[in-house]
Amino acid sequence: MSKRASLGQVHKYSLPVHPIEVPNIVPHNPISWVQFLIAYWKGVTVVQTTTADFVNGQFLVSNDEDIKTLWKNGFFGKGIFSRSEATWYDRTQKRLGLGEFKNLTIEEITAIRRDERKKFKKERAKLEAKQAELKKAGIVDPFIEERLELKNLRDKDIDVKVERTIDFRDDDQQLLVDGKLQNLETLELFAAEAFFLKFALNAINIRHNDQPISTVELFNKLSSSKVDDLFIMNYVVYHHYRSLGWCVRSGIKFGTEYLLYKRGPPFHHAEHAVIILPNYKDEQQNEQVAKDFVWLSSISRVIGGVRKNLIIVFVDIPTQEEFDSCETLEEKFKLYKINELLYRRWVANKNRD
Amino acid sequence: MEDEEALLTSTANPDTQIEFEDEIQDWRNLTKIKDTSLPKRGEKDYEPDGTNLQNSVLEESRNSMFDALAGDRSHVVKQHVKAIWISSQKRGLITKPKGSFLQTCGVIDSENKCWLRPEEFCYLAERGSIEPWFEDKDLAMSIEACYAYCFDNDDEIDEYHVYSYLKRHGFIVMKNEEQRIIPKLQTISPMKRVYSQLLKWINYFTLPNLITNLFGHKPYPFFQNLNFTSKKFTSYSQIYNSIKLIPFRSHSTPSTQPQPQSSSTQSKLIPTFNIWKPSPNFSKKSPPLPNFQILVQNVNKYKLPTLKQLHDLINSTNYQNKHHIDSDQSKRLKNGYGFVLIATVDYGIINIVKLSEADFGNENVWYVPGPKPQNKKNNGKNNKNQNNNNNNNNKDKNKDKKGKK
Amino acid sequence: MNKEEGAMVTDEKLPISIINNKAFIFDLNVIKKLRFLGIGGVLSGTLPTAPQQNVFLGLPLQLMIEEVVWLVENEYAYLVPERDFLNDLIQGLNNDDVLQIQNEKQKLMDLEQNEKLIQLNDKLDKLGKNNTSDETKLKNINQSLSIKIFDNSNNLKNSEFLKKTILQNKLIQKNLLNSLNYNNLNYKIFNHLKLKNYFLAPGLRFGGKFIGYPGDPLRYHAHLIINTINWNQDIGLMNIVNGGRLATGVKKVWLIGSERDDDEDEQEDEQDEQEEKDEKVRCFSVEWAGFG
Amino acid sequence: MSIPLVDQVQQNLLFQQLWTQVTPIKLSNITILQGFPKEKLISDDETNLNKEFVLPIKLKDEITPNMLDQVFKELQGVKRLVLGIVNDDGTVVYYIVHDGVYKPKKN
Repeated sequence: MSKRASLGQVHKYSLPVHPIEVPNIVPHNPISWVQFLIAYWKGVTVVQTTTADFVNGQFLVSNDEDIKTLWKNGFFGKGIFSRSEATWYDRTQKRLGLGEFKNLTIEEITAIRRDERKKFKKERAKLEAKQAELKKAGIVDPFIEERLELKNLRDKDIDVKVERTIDFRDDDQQLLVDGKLQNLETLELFAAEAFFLKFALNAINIRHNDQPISTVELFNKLSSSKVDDLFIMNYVVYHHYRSLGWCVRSGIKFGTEYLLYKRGPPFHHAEHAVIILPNYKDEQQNEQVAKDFVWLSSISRVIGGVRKNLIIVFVDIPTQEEFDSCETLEEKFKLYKINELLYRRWVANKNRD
Repeated sequence: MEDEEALLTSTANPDTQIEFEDEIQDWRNLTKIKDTSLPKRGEKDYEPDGTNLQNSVLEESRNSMFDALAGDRSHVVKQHVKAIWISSQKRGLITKPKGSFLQTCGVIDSENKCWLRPEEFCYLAERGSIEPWFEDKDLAMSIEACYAYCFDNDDEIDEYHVYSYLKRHGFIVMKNEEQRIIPKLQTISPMKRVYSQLLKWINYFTLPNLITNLFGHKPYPFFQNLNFTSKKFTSYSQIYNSIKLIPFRSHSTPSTQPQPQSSSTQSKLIPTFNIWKPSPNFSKKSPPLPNFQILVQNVNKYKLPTLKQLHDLINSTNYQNKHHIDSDQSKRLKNGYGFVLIATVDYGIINIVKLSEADFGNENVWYVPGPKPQNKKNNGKNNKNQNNNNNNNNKDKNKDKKGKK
Repeated sequence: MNKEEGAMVTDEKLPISIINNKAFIFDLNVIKKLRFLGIGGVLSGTLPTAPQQNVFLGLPLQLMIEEVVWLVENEYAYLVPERDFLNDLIQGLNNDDVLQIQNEKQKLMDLEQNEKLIQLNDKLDKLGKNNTSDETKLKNINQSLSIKIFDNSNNLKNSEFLKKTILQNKLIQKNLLNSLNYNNLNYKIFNHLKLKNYFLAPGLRFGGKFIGYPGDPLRYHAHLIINTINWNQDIGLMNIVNGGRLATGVKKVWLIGSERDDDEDEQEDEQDEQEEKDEKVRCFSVEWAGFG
Repeated sequence: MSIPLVDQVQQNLLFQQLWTQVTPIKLSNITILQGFPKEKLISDDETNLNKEFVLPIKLKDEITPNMLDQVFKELQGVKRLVLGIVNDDGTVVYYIVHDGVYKPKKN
């Protein structure tokens, strides 16, 4: 309970831009009006600016404070050695038996669950081997009871209690300097994330070859000037969902472009997965790039398997002339329009009554 | 649980995600299906292991299948219905119509003769309810002959498979012969519109807003040069609204950017069938709006239609509750608005998908902290409620009310 | 292997009905023989004895194009242009033939009538209530006789003869096969896996071109989700991610089937053409590594 | 600061996936990695820990059957390869590619 509250406190802000905190106004209480006005006049919209290096096509944030800021304020970036939040340092401390015992990280809990599942599978394999033997002798299925038990074992929530074991490999020697663990982990932003922080929020400084880089320069590095450039398509979609309040993260694990979280990963599961397709003005061009149903069926199976909603975002692609005639990036982006379709398997049995 | 965990556990047991019909079933279970309850998924083996037991079980399964396939296709003399295939009309003709299937199949003309569409004719013959006859020979047709004569092209055969698939599921299915586009009705009822306008005004005059408005704050920023610090944002809704930039297709103003008429000969797609849920009071003469409309597409021949085609297709649909809008935000996001079904067919294997128009652009989901909690324990709960309220229908209500002083 | 199997398959070529470029089997005996050849097809008709469900379906059986090509190339089957064949068959019937068909039908009904009468008498005798005349009983029995609808037209005169003519007409056979317009790579991969004793089925439901079973799908779970990709075509890493996820989740592998494009191999002597061709097929099996 | 593709996957294997003895090998056109995983890659394997080969590749890169064939040709006798697919958010996902038709794991 208190953990939940504190999580809410840590992630109070959903962008690295914070509104001015003003007190509530009670209409019949003039003092509240005054308080409001004072807070308003004194207040400043806070922008928490961080710094990233743009090297070899990667956006890396190495300053610990910046990493924390980006994660706390809207879940930007991903630890390069972690599933999402940069937790490698803590994890490794624990693994190497350094530092204090802290809460388990997601990665550790997952590892334990997987171990348990493996044990179960081993038992099942044994059982099946036994069964096969008997089958050769012509005896059928004497193990229904045991199998049921196994099923229970599988269905039961796997209890996550751990005793600490230290795992020190030769390869870990290089991590230690004077017996202290070096933090090798940096935070990586994907291109649309970095560009959003720069272009839409102006909350990040991006260095390229140790020199600060402007928004336009960055844009030119990330995109070809072609109107159906993948970066542009991905960016406008990213911007669209971010500006509606979604926490947008990569969907690569499920073979999609993005996953949409309400608030952020620790609060909700991602309910929606996004794939992006172009919609040209020329129908013939659209027919040429049309996807086949089998491809969609495969994606929808994976997404349906994790009970997520699949959104196909068709991005209207302007003509090259329209695009080139725009002076500002803002105008250019406004030429792209988002069209959303939901794609879901329809099961006849479940729609009859 | 983490997403990945969800994947692992949900797929550890493939049964949970694969529908029963998807898998090839053990025909020894067919007898169970006749007792109305679905049989349990038969235990299958990993691979052939060369044991006699396995071979004999396989043989048993095959024989059950062959026996079932050998079952008679027939009806009794008392219920005899003869239907003649009239090639020139592409219709089956029943001169003395009778039978319960008439409730949902065929059209009765002024002479009280019943005309069956090809898929109806073939389906009724296949399930043994009518005896199909040749027109110019005094001879009954076989199922083989029905297939050969009823369908003029490969698409019609795929459509037939979808028709009978849905019929077997108990749906009432009719060809969607309405070749014109049904004009789209107003999506928002007038009352609703007045109401939402009203809310907008009410919100405009809520005090914090009034003040920020008076101080001339314009929510639209200049991108690139944007400097939030020079703006007085007092809530996240202002910040988010200020970064809204990308246009989106909204369900309430769905007109797409004008697309030049393409020279492509691609024909307009129209739903193939209308589908009704089973109903004992169904009147085929004056049917209500269907529950669903479905387009049939062969996956080896057709690709996903273009966006324009899909929009046109969805616009052309007309079915019950088309304009129903969920009051709950998360349901709206998941279910979308207008939809069409597409039956994708791969050699008679049918996979139906629902394509619906979504409109995330009209829904804000940013987190709004609740009022200051009475005590810590209630914190999470309050937030939730607050969120739900906001989700209802008015985004402008999403003003942050910071509970802290 | 089953004892009957050998006898069954060597018998004679099996007819495949081609209707609008689709291939169907309307004869249960042919279906049985195909099953022993490892050709399952898709049952796609309503099962008349259980018409209100979609789990178990009935005749006709629809075949995938690759199955058809395989059967024809291996000389197990031949193609029948169904509509033309039926037109000829029916036009060729004169009034006497039609009468004869009706007589045969009547004979069947008479037999059923007799049987039912005997059954009824037995029953009534046992109950000791057999006091009505046979004529009255027949009136009722006649109402309950069954009108049968046949799967196929094999009972029509000259059906065998006509099919033989079609079988022997090489031009018809060639044209029909060409009209199926099959994709060469898909067929190569089909053939390759068939040689490895896989049973193949359409793949839509698992997001592939085919799915592959290690034996008869009635008894075994599928192992392979099969995709066909040209030698120098991009497989698409996102497709690998997606396909691998899906396949591993349902205990299968995501198979990439391709065919070498290189010309160097061409010079090699062509002793066994079939195998030579198949050696060019190259497969890769993808699964999720279980971490990362 | 700069992390080229191969280093990126190498570090990910070493420090996130906890593989050991991860070293690059140069093939004629590309560099791949070899090393030992934390646990058996395939639970049905008979030997305890096998040396595995990892091909680092960017998600947006092309991969063709021809390319896979080339890698297997150069790694004579190796029956499987791991693709280390690098996304632009720094995620590396791993997929096993078996040479030929491979039966899925029984469990």
